[in-house]
Amino acid sequence: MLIFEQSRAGRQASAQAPLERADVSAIPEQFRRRRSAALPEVSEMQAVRHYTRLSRKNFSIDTQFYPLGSCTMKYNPRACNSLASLPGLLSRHPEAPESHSQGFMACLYDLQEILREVTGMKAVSLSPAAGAQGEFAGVAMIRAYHDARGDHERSEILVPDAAHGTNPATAVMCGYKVREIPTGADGDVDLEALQAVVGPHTAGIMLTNPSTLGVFDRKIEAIAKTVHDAGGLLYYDGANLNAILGKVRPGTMGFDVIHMNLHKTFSTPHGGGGPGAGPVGVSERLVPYLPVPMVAKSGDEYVWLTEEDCPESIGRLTAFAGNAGVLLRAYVYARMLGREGMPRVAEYSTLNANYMLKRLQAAGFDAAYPDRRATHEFIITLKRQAKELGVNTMDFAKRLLDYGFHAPTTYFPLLVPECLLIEPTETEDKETLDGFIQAMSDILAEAQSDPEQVRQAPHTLPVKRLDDVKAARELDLAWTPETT
Amino acid sequence: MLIFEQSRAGRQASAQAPLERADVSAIPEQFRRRRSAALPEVSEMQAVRHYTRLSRKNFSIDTQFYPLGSCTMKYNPRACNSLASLPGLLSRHPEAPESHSQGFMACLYDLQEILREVTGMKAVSLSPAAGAQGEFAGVAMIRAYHDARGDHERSEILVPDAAHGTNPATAVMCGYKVREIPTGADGDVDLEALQAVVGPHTAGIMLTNPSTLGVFDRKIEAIAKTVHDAGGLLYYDGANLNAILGKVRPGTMGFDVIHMNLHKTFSTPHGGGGPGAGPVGVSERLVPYLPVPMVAKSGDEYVWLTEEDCPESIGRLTAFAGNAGVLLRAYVYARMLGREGMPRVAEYSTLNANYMLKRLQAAGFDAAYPDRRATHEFIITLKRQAKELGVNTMDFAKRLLDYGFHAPTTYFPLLVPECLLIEPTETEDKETLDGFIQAMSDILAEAQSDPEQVRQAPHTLPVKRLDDVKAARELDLAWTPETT
Amino acid sequence: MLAAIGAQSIDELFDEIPASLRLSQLDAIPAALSEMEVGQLMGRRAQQDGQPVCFIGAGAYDHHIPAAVWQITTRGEYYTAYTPYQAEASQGTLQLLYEYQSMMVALTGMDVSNASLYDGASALAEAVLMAVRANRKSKSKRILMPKTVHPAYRRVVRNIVHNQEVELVELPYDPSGGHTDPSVLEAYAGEDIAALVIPQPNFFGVLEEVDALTDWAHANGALAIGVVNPLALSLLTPPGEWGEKGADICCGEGQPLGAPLSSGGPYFGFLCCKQSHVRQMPGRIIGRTEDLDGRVGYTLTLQAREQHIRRSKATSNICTNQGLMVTAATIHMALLGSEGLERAAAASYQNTSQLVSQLTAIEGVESLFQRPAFHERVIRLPAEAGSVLRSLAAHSLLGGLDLSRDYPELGDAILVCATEKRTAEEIDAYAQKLQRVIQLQGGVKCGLVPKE
Amino acid sequence: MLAAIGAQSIDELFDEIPASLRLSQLDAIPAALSEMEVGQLMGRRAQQDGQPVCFIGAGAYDHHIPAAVWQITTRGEYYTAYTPYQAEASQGTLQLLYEYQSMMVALTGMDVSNASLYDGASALAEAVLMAVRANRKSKSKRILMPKTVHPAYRRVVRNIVHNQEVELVELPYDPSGGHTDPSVLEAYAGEDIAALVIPQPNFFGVLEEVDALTDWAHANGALAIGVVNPLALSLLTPPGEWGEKGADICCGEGQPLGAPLSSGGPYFGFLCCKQSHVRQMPGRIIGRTEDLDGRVGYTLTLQAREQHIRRSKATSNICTNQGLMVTAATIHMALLGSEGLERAAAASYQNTSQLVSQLTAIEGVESLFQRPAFHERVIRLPAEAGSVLRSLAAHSLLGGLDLSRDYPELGDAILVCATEKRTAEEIDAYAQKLQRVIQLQGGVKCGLVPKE
Ligand SMILES: Cc1ncc(COP(=O)(O)O)c(C=O)c1O
Ligand SMILES: Cc1ncc(COP(=O)(O)O)c(C=O)c1O
Repeated sequence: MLIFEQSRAGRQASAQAPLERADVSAIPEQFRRRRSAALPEVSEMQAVRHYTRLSRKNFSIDTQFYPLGSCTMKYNPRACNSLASLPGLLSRHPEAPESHSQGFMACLYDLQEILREVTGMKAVSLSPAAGAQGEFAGVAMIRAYHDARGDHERSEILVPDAAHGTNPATAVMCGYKVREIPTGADGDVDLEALQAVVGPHTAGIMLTNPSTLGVFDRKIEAIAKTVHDAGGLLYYDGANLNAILGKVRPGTMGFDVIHMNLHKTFSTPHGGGGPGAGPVGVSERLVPYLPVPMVAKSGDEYVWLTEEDCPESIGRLTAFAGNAGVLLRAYVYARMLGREGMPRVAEYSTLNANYMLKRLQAAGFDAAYPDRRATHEFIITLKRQAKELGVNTMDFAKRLLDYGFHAPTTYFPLLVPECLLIEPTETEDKETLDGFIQAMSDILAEAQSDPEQVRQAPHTLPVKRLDDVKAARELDLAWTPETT
Repeated sequence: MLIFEQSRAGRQASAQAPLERADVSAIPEQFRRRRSAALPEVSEMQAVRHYTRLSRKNFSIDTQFYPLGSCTMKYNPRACNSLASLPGLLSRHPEAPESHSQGFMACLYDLQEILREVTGMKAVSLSPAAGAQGEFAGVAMIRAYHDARGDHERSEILVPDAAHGTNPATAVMCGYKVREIPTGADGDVDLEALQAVVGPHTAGIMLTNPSTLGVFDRKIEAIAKTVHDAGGLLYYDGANLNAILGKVRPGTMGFDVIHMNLHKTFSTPHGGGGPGAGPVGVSERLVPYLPVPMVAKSGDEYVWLTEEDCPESIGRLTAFAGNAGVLLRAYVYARMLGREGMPRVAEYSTLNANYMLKRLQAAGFDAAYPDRRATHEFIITLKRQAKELGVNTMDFAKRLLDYGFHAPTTYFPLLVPECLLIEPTETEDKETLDGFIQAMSDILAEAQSDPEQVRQAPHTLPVKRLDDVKAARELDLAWTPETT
Repeated sequence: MLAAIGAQSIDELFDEIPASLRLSQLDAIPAALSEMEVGQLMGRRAQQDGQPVCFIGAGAYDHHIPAAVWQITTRGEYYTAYTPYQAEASQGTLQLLYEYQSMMVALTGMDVSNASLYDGASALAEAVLMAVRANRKSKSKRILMPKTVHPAYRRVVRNIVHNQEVELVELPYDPSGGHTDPSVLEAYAGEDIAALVIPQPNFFGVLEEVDALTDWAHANGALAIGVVNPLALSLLTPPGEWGEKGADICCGEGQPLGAPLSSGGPYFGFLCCKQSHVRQMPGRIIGRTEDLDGRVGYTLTLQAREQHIRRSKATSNICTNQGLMVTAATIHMALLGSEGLERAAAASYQNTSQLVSQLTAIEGVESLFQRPAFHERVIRLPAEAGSVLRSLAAHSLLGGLDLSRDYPELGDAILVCATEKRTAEEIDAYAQKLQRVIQLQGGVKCGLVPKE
Repeated sequence: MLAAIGAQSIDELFDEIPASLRLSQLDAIPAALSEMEVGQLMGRRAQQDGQPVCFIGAGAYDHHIPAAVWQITTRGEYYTAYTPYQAEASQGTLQLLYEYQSMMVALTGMDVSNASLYDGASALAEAVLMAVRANRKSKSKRILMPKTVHPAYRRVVRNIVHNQEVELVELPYDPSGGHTDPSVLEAYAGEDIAALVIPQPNFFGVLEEVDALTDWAHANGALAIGVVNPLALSLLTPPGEWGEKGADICCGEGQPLGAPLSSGGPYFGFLCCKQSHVRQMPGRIIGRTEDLDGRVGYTLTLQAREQHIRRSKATSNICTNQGLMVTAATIHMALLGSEGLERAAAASYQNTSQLVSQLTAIEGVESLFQRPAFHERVIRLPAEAGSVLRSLAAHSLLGGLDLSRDYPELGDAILVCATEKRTAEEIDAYAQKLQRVIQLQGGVKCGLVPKE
């Protein structure tokens, strides 16, 4: 039942607003709304009960294993939430003067430094609001760099076919044409194909390494050389940084710019879709273009760097300093992890992924890249099962829900048919991984003995399988009094 | 699965404790434990996931209608929690000096005053930790009063047969014999029976008014006179204060001492069984005996009243000032309710109860006291149904769970056979009450068409009906490594 | 586990990384702290910044947030879920987002809403790009952008859209009214304009002639994009009812609906539009549908607009939304209802009016722009604004936003705001302190006519 | 709704209350405040008390509580449920309580635990009453109560048990060791004693000779009741292993397991005992059982002990437990495990030792009681204790508990405690401030031998 359907005229959570209604008649009538907005009218208890009950219809990290590949659904330490929510931090106005911001700015500064060190880049700006905005910042910097050099011929961004959809979409938002680079049979970028297209039109390449295929591109040095030699820059999509934290640095691999997804690698909560945070780090030559604001240290004081200080900056991408509260959570996480903890993240996430891969193979599933090490994630393809049993990846995914596991990422990357991209993360224990593997085996058995059971899944959730086609055809995007 | 069963040797939520282990070898070995306590060894995520999932196996006010008679399961405003948890309040040590306690003490003082006004008593002490401890304090004061007067013959406390079990148990803890007073057919105390037993042995009477039968005792003035004339005192069990808040005061009715259940009337959360708070209020003659500590005002300053200040006090009943955090929650609630809100509590809780009573009667259920007004709660008896259909109160209660409603109180008060004591409270809306009434009707229909369905209920909860006899016979009160 | 993998050591699992690239140390990163230690560190830092009384608005407003909002929002089931890719396992988030969309539709008077963007400024950038795509009549990429739009928003829009060759034409404001006089549009009549941006209230708090502006846009083949404060909308005419036909797109900053100030984020941007433009709208959209048994359920829809499917042809590169903030906003709106929002808005309006009248009672302090305003106003000081604000800050009071960077022509002007949370005592204290500070600093500039 | 009832007005529903008793006004109660207003009020009051650095223990300890503990505990499903009368609808609370009981059994080495009582002091009162009932060999109601038991606990025990004619016999402490010398018991050998109370650590922080004391009790037909600090138990011999046969009953204050200081409550009392006494144990008890399908489930059990059923013959009148606090404690213990508890205990021990060594380095400050202690110690000052503590408090530092009321014979003695949360800087600051304060005040008493 929708909250709107519980509404009764005149009902109110009365303590939540001023008890009296101030007079606004001085605002001329022409500007005032004629009818009150038709928001629900409910008591405090109704609202609390409704949204508490609703929450229980969600899977989440706090309740389930959630091996959603590329999304790094790891445990979000609760301290990050409470410490970022200290009253002094929550109540700070974004325009508060530096004199009243030193504590907050110290956190941002420290975080910039930590991210710099862990990525091996020259400088970091924290302000992009999510991975995709970090991508935008990165590619915009690449463009600003070429523009500043008068290098206006560079109109293309190269993107491997395994890339996340945000990569090509970002390139277009920055005014570039996108050229896709195929992947070789081993999962690495097809170096020859790359060499064939790279040239004076190449502004840069956007790479994820480890890639979304769950493998580390072994030819990364050659790729970097190829692109650099052609005058292009290398963009690192840091969504998979979790796999290599403390093991290898994008800066060392030769990247010029990187974005990080703090809601992945630095464990800020995913919040049902966000907020994230997508700081960017750059090599020496891109430093002038970093988005503002940033925090610098001048003597013992922290100072803001804004448009005035950084005239070549690509500027700001949100009104203030990005998702500041997310940055604070990431900072708390980074401090608890510390120098020792970072490599452990890579180690245990990689261990968990490789373990699952081998055990799933043993259980009869096909790895997309059976000859490769898994990184922190890996792909299995259900092509064979789909063909032989008529039970496809979506069916497996939905049936997993009945077993109490969130499904892995399905049908991505696009180039592997009927794929599941599985990312267990470092925070899950072996018993949980074993439980998932068992569930996969059980579903495989069901797919043989009772395929309809799998095809009709899920069976135990608040709703059965939903009709996406109807949703898109008969658009119903908002409740109105007529809906009920 | 128990948390113990998820334990693996060496696993840890590592950030939660000091990262290093301090040396304790200076403590002689004879005092040190030989083996570490066998607590579960789990990661932070395991603990969070386990207890998050476990919570979802509970019914609660935030998720369900919970008409548990006598318990006043009303909505607990969330502000009470956050404001009582302000860092300055949470971190205050109970032995902090008055100079660093004025803010906290102001809240207690104000709350004492509010409770005094609403009960019509002369003075209030907040310290008892729950209703039953408030009862203890009350009866101990009655005893201290008689003792101080050298009136040592008074050895009996009178308790109506409808009383809550804590009443007789309390009287015994205070060294009294208990004498039960029967209830008349109309639900009021049998005045003649009372007159017959009252006398020089009577220390006092413990009354709940409105009683746990869901009626207001109309002869309260006569009862008071009878007991007072015999030299006894009147104790008011304030568990049902919700029904009369701002409508009539126990002080006016002639009571000498009262306890209040702040976790009922003042909406502090029930917490799965507590903590509660059971402040006591007294008439003039019992003031010297009030339990300590209390807060007094001296000029502009708040000061503690302790044993030194109140030499005749029955003393303290907990180490510090009772359930202080609960008192703060009640205080916030009382301030939000205010003068205007208090009578509304009585009005709407009474309206809801009378509405449900009438509608349930119309649906074919028998009221225990059909000729009486319901107060904030009322009793229906399923005696007829039990006899005719072989479906008893417990079966109805369990089946209600399947309908998503917590069951009302069952089989209490003891004198009404097959009873349900139903208390909707003022915070529930009409649609919810209607839903409950509908469920009761549906169950009645089921009891006729498919009684086994009802007798086997619940069917949709995490477990089916539990074997209480086995629990008591084959006691298993703690997990040990052998349990699994 | 290594045995199952067939590896000797964890290190072996990294053997595909060229050895030359491998990292040995992370020296510059401090050693791990326990939760208690990091708690002490953060506690100190949070305390260090004090909690000054805030009279700044300027895009981020200190409103009361009911305690229930974040107690529910931080439940693990909302807090630690992700994008509802598996709809059946995410009905909590999905239904909530559908309710959110419905509430935004009710508030704005538009037909549809997405499930949020990053913030108000980036939402405006997306709205501009969307208008360019959606306006089939226009071949230009020219956007009329009043100078009364929040300066940071204008910068963000520029930074995001200039790579796609969108041209932003700045419209001046009326120096006495502080609004965009519809007559300035005459200069553009007949030109090919993709859209006109209309802030309400504008950056100065001033109310714009939204009806005239909207009608002008439509008469000239341009789309009208409203940039609105959602709390103000509880009292003000919703964009859907502006002028004859209503705005085509509206967006804004959702922060006043339950997001704490939190140094500027996370907030959320909202974006609503007419039904006809829904396919040009970027960001997640939730639709109501049915399951196999015909039961109502909710799911992500129109995904063909998004990068997962559309890749380089997507409406935007945006992938996340600000889901958690929208969760809070939805609960916030449910708790307040329109009555509560109206009361909060009215109290903010009243407090700001009261503040302005007390401040302008001080000699030399004047209120600029006499047009109707909402809960923000520009006042001009008889002393150097920056220095006055610094003195006030030293008394733990944030007196307003210095406008000299973005509007130097206004002289020592500051933008002040008093939400419903500001008490009469705080307002009195501000007036008193301001008087003292001006007296102390006034020696220099007192009597000078503020520079124009 | 009135129509369904058949009443004209709500007022009519109160017509059974004699009119003469009806109340018209509640004048002395202040008018309603909005959530925002009461928030401002509480905010001011909370701030007013400062947050002094705390070196007081004395029954309430400032330990680190993991952030997860209260974020989970305040989930509505725990926070707003009540006593699990309907077991099938309360498996969350019930299983958690069963886990709690199991953890307390692990920690104390006893056989069984109840599901908590109000606090440590009242738990000791219940333990004493329970011992009187349980000790079949003893006909007396005499209890030996060392003076090293927390003074407030001794008062509470007296206040609760004296109505049932239980006699409390006070045992003196050894003036040099600060413990109960087992030899003081010789005076009671052969007498009819129901129980001996044994604190560990005792109120002074000193460790008692628990083995000898327990064995004496058993040799003399008395039960041994341990009063223990549950965090200390992670390092110290559990009561179940004291002496030859272990204590019979043990109880204590659960606060160190996840309850914030919160002005003294809500905390929770725990109570454990040997299997043979379980039917004499008051309070809720949870048992593991099965459902109709043989699935494991949990339920309230042994209810025949309680007032709901037993009424005047119940083991106690207690009805609630401190369920929410136990929820927190269970999560706390699960998060820390024994390793974590041991580390927290050891760090507290170390900090207190460090504190004492720095304080006693100050001239005239001496540490009393040289026996092994846990995380609390008595020191004697060369100046009036109350006045020193007041001076320290003026510097936002709570220096310890003044012992002069309860132990005047110790002179200007204070009880100090430094948990794992006290930093080296805080300890240094205490030592420096104490030195200054003593210098300033020392003029008067300096050089005087403290009164004995
Ligand atoms: C590989 C990859 N790149 C980029 C992104 C975009 O990041 P965000 O969702 O934070 O915008 C994602 C997120 O899912 C991703 O997985
Ligand atoms: C009528 C009545 N009296 C007394 C009590 C005891 O109060 P408490 O549970 O707070 O100890 C109750 C609680 O259920 C009750 O309902």
